[in-house]
Amino acid sequence: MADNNSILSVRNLSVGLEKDPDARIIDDISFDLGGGKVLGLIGEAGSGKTVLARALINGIGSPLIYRGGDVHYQDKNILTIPINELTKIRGNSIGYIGSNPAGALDPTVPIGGQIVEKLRSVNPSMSRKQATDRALEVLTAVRIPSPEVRFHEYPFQFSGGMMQRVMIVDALVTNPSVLIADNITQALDVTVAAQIIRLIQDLRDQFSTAILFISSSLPVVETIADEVMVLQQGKIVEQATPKALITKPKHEYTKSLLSRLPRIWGKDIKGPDAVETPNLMSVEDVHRTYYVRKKGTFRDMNAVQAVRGVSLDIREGENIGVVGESGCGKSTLTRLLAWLEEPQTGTIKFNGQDLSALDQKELTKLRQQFQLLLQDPYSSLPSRMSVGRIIAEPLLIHGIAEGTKLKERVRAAMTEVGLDPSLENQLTVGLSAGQRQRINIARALVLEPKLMILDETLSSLDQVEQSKLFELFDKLQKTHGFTYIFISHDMALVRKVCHRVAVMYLGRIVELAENNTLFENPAHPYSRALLSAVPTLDVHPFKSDEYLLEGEPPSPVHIPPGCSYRTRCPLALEICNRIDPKATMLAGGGQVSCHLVDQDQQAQSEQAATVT
Amino acid sequence: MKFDRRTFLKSSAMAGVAASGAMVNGAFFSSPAFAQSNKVINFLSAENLTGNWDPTSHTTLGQINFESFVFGYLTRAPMTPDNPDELVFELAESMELLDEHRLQFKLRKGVKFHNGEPFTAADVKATFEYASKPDRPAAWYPGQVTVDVVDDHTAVVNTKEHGYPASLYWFLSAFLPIMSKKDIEGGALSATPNGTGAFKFVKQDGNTSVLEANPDFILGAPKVPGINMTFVGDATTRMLSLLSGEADIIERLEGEQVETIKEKTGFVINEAVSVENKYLWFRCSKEPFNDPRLRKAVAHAIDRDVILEIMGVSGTPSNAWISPVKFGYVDTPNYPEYSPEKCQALLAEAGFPGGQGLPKLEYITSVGFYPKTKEYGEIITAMLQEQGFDIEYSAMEIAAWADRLYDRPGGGPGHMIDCGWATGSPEPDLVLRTHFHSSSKRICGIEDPELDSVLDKERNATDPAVRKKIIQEELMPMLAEKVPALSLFTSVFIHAMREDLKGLYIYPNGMIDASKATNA
Amino acid sequence: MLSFLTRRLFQGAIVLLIVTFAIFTLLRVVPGDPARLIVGGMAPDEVVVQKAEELGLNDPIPVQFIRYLGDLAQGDLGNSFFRPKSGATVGAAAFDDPSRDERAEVRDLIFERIPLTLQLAGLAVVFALLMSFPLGVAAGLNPGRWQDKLAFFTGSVFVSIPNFWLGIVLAQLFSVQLGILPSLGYKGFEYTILPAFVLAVGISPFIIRTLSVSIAGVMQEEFINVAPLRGLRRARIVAAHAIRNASIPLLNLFGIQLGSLLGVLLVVELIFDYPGLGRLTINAVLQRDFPIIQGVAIFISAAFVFINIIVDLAASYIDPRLEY
Amino acid sequence: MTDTTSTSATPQLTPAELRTPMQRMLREALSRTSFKVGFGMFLALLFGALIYPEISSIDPTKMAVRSRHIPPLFLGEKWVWAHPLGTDHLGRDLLLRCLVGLRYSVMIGICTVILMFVVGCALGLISGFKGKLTDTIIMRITDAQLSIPMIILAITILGISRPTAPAIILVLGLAGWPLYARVARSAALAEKRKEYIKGQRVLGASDWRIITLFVAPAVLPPIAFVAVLDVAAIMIFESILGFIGLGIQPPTPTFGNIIADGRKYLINSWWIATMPGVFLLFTLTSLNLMGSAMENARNNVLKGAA
Repeated sequence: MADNNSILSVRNLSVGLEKDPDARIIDDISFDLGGGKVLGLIGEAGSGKTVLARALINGIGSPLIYRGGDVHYQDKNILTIPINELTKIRGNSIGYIGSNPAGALDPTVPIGGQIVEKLRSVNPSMSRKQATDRALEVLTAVRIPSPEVRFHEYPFQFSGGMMQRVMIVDALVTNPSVLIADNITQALDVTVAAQIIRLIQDLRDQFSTAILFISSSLPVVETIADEVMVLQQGKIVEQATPKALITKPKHEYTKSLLSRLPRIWGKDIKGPDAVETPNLMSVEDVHRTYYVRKKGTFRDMNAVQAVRGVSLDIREGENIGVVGESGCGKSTLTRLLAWLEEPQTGTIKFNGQDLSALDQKELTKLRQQFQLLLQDPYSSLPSRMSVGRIIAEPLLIHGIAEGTKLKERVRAAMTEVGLDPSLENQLTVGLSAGQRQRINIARALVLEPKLMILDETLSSLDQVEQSKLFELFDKLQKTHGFTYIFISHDMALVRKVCHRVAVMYLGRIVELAENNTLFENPAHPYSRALLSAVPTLDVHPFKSDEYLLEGEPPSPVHIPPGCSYRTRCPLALEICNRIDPKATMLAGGGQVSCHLVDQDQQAQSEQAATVT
Repeated sequence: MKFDRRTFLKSSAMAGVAASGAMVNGAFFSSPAFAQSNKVINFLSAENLTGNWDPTSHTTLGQINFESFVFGYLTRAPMTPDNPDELVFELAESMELLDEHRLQFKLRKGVKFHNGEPFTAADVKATFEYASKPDRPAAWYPGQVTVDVVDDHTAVVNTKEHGYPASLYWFLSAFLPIMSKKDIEGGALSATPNGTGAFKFVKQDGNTSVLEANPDFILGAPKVPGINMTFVGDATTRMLSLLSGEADIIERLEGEQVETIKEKTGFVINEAVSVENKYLWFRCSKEPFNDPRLRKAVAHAIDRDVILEIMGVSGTPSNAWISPVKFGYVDTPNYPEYSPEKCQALLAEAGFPGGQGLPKLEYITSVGFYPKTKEYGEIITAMLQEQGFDIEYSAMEIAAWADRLYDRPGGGPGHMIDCGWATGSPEPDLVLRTHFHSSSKRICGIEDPELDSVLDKERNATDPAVRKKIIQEELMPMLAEKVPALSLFTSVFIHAMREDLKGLYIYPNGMIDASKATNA
Repeated sequence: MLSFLTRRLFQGAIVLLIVTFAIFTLLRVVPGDPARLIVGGMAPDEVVVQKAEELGLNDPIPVQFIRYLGDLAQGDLGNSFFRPKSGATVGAAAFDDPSRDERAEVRDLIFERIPLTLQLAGLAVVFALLMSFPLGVAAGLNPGRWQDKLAFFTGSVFVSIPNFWLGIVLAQLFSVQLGILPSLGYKGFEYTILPAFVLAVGISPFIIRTLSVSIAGVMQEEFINVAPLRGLRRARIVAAHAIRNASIPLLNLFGIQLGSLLGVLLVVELIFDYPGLGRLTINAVLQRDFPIIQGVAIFISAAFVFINIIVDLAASYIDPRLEY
Repeated sequence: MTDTTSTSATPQLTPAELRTPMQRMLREALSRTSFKVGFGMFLALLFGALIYPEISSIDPTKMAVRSRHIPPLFLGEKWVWAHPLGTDHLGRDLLLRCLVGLRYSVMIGICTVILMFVVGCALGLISGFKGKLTDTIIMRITDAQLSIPMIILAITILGISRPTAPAIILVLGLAGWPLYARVARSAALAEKRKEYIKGQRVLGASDWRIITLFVAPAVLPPIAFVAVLDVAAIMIFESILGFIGLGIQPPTPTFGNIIADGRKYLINSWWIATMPGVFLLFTLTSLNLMGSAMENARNNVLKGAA
């Protein structure tokens, strides 16, 4: 019955709900995992990926319940063997890595101690010394810098990426023959995720383990899996090699999945061209540093330089994008632009007026001109107010209208953003994410602002809802002449909407360019690294192994001298160690701050000089 | 002139009392006792000490009981109901009234103080002359007195220059602790108690006064090794300590506690009508009780039968300002009886019809020391409120109450304060003169020339029959009119002790003679 | 760790200063004339005025407070009204009686009684932990099932029992009626057992409730759900991780609940006539002995500030994230 | 191109989800049996405390010395219908005194909790929301206040002046508000981090408007919800004060002083001290049952399990 060289075979596995006998979270799934093979599994949110992952190793409890099927590892059925035998297999010959690294270990115990604890729990005969050496050995294998030191550090002292590496150590330390990776890149930034994928590929040969690689994004699985299964509502609808799946998808669901994938490079993919209009808002050399008490000291502080000299001009009616990974300072920049916080140095001018020079009354008046739309639809609206009242709130604050006039403006705004006016006195509790974001838009719209700052406003919506809101933004831009600032980590969205794009790294804009220039011919090495890690099926113009070096962005407290990207830049020159490159203007309105680009330009100008 | 029954009769001082005849109770000393392994007696006292060991510096009953163990007295007054006037000799061997102003004491030989000093007539002289000074707080002496030392063992109390009969010292001698001359002159009285009694003071350990048997006590070394006299302010704790064996003898029991102990085996109850009356003292030297009509109104408002009902076995009725056991007791005819009409009439007469216009009156009592005080305090408050008095009743812990008890210039704290007065001798002046004479006014602070004149008249009467008549027919009726204080009832002292604690004698004022006690 | 300690001690010192000032002012502001209280009820008015002048009670409160701090620095908490050196309770001496001058130092009275009170409180905590730890943990591990209901019921009943009533009944039953456990006064360790039990009944409801809530909470954590998948056995998970993480809220709460523990302690010492700090305080209250009340209040507040620091230290030792 | 209707139809919502969290907490609490039991007991007691003393002719403080020490119904021989729970050592009816005592106790409990809630939450919200200087000052005061144990504060103040009900409420409230301040502050801090506060700020709302319109309604109901447990805690504390003589002074009966007086007669008339003890136990159990049920409900709703 078991395939001869399959190490894990699953037959008719079904999982349901205790309360509801005929509900099926996992519905009659069968597959085989070949020894040393990587089997991919993709499925959208809610398709039962995690439940399947945990069901395979008898790890599910109430309210879920097994409704049939069995899982054979070598000759034992994992679902029925007694507990002491199960503990010999689970965590020993079958490793498991979860999707939330930050919460995977006990926050009050150093990580080394917990790995040793697991090792000696799985095979008690191992001495503490042996377990520690083994752990250190695998820690080095996953390329965690200075493992001896980090062995004694606590989980909260690790970044997301580093913590996931620790969990990989935790899974591989027992040299398992099967590894279940449950959506391990979901919580990570694109560059860090790409490094983890590359790490898994290297380790695979070294540890010769069979891997069930589960993920919600096909491009991630496509790079690593020998074969891919597609999961829809607890059923496997298709199984094929990645190439076959992409080129000749059979099942309807797989086709719709492929169509909804983000596209950046492709023959008919083009970004909008830049507009030449006067400046609406200009940001000049803005700095913002937070002072946080250093752990365990009395008075000295850590200076977290969140924004280190950002200059940006925003043109009227333009969509400008600000992209960058987490920790690059874009949310701080958002707060500065919305004037929720004031920069220590540098100025922000709106319509020529310097915001820091205004008194409270003038500032509140001017606030009507620029509005901020928030990211999370559920927590950005007060929970105990009717829709109408929420939209009326800004009018009440600024005392623009009352009574019937107020009602009319609210209704007009609701209609304009596509909300059924009958929702006016209903609570927000029952509305969908899309409807909630429309309330946010309406709430800003009533003040007739000129500038809208969108802080990851669309990233929490599904593709269908997102495209509808694009149309709405587009329509509003045409009718009201709005200017948008898109702050996002989703490159596909920025590619589709923004005229110009600014790339941020460690509190600074390293490159500002027009849409097509940035996506097709980015000047700054970091832009190229970022684009190389974007999970898309399109052909990447820049390969990640060329541009994406190991390691994580340095902490904003200890910023290395010279260019802040040099520690991860494959093209770093000697000069980069010493001098922090200034932003140089490029032809076509872009700007880049990188010595390499400066030198190329000098060479070109010299060449041009010699030619003339 | 040796003292014997016949000579005693001849002496004019005690003619009225002589009928029952005082005689030496021989049996009192010779009760057979055989040496056994006796334990230290744990006695739980209900009242605190004053912190100053000088017997003349206070009038606190708790410390007087302590002094009865440590100090020696010329005579002792057992005041047994069938023979209240009997005196028993301790430091004195005989007592003779030489003339109206001279009373001669023959002293026992070979007596030593606890610090080894020999006891002589000089000590008696120093004690009497020091303790009778007017500045001494314990105003037990009828007046100043001089003592002539005839020889080492004969002392004559001489009251010639002070104008009152020496016969007053006949009974007083049972209540005046004798101190050593050296201590008095050396000012060492306050530091440590040094007497000739059956028990020596060892140390004060928290609330426990540790006493040791005095091997060379003149009347025979005590059988028990010592006494731990501990002050425990809470009546329930005293009761529980006895029942659980932590204590051998406790005092001041209430009715319910007596019933409980009677049901249990292994305990003995000792009940005796005491020399103590419980009084409601008015602060007569300040508003509003400087007006006798208001005092009388309060007296009429209180139904003393209800209070006696509450007291149960711990109280007996009495209609005078001294206990029936005392010399000169009489059921005063015009003793203010319970009549709300008279009370309202007096209130109206005094200008406060129905109690309107009267200030808020503070009535202070102690709790935990005298039996049922808080209980009848609440009842008196209710009765007075019924008649329109606005009473703020506060029952205070003993030490706090004791610190607010006595009068002070401008009137003592509060307006009415409850207190009992027990003195270890039939001598009535230990109560009447101490409280109602303007020279002492201990608690109520009354200064009334009429009262003073009757008191002096009574004190200076040489013939006891005449003295009794003055007390009964002039003094008591006047007190009934002026009501500086209202005597509620006479206390019945109830002690409870373990069965195996025998040979103990409890005096009617609470003092205990444990020199013959055995405690298996 | 050291700088954390110094910072907390510094904060503690400030808090203590505020507390001392609060109590000091309270005693002077609340109705009732301090000078009269000092010389006692029987002293004539002019003695009161003279005493007030002598002690500088008419000066402005801050001036008095600075002077009081001076004394406090040398550990002088003033003298009791009613207790001579021997520690006995005395009263009724004449107002100008020389014996009134050498009253006992409040400092000595307090320090003499601390060992006994600590012994009582320590034993009570041990009893409370024995009673409530298994109950709380079982309830936390099985939310909604009979263990949870049992813990909930026991907690509700224990917290509702008026401890002073329970004290009287038990004192009556055990030491008097049955005579097995002596409980009145203190003549040996066995006298602490019964009062400690009554005290424990007062403390355990908080421990049961906090423990069950925090353990139930911790069991929902991600690292607890993932642990079995990583190969850890259930017993190990509960002991080494669940209880360890759940103990932090318990520690923090202990700092706060200690206040109400003190209330129960005072009453228990009164009922069992247990000669500890509580008995001293209660007597001081009944006798209106203000120097002792003031001295005890400041001493206990200082102890609480210190205990809270220790609790925070222990909490940050267990969970380093707390070290701020 | 006007996109009129919202795209996905509003999913059918069960009525439970439509209510505000406060109503959901109440509904969840009411459904629990322990709440029903507690509430039933409390109603019976309240009825007894408020109505019975009015309708019964006997006055709780009137003494009938002859009829003292009457045992409760069916115990001993001398029991009598007029005094179902017997009489005390001064002949006063125990049932009436307990009920009047209950009335005072509950009144003090509720008033103190209200005082603590108002003062504590106001300061907590302000310090939580304003932050920086005001926060440190208020928090330092709270720390100072918390380090003076409630009993010591009560003793210091009530020990001097004559304790009256308002004085007791003031003292207990003074000692208790820091706990509420801390809870309110941490809740306000959590709420402040929520996005919709940032949204309101951007619209130009002032701090005060945000606190009153948004933070308070979100933070306060859950705290108020749990205050029932504190009423029980204050009641038992008030009876302790009464027991050591610092509660409301006689002749007004309170649990504390009845038990204190009855302690002396525990051996022969045990009911004098026991009846108020039982009453207190009964009231506190009812309050604690209700309180804990509400607390569990609140925890469930806030954790989204409801």
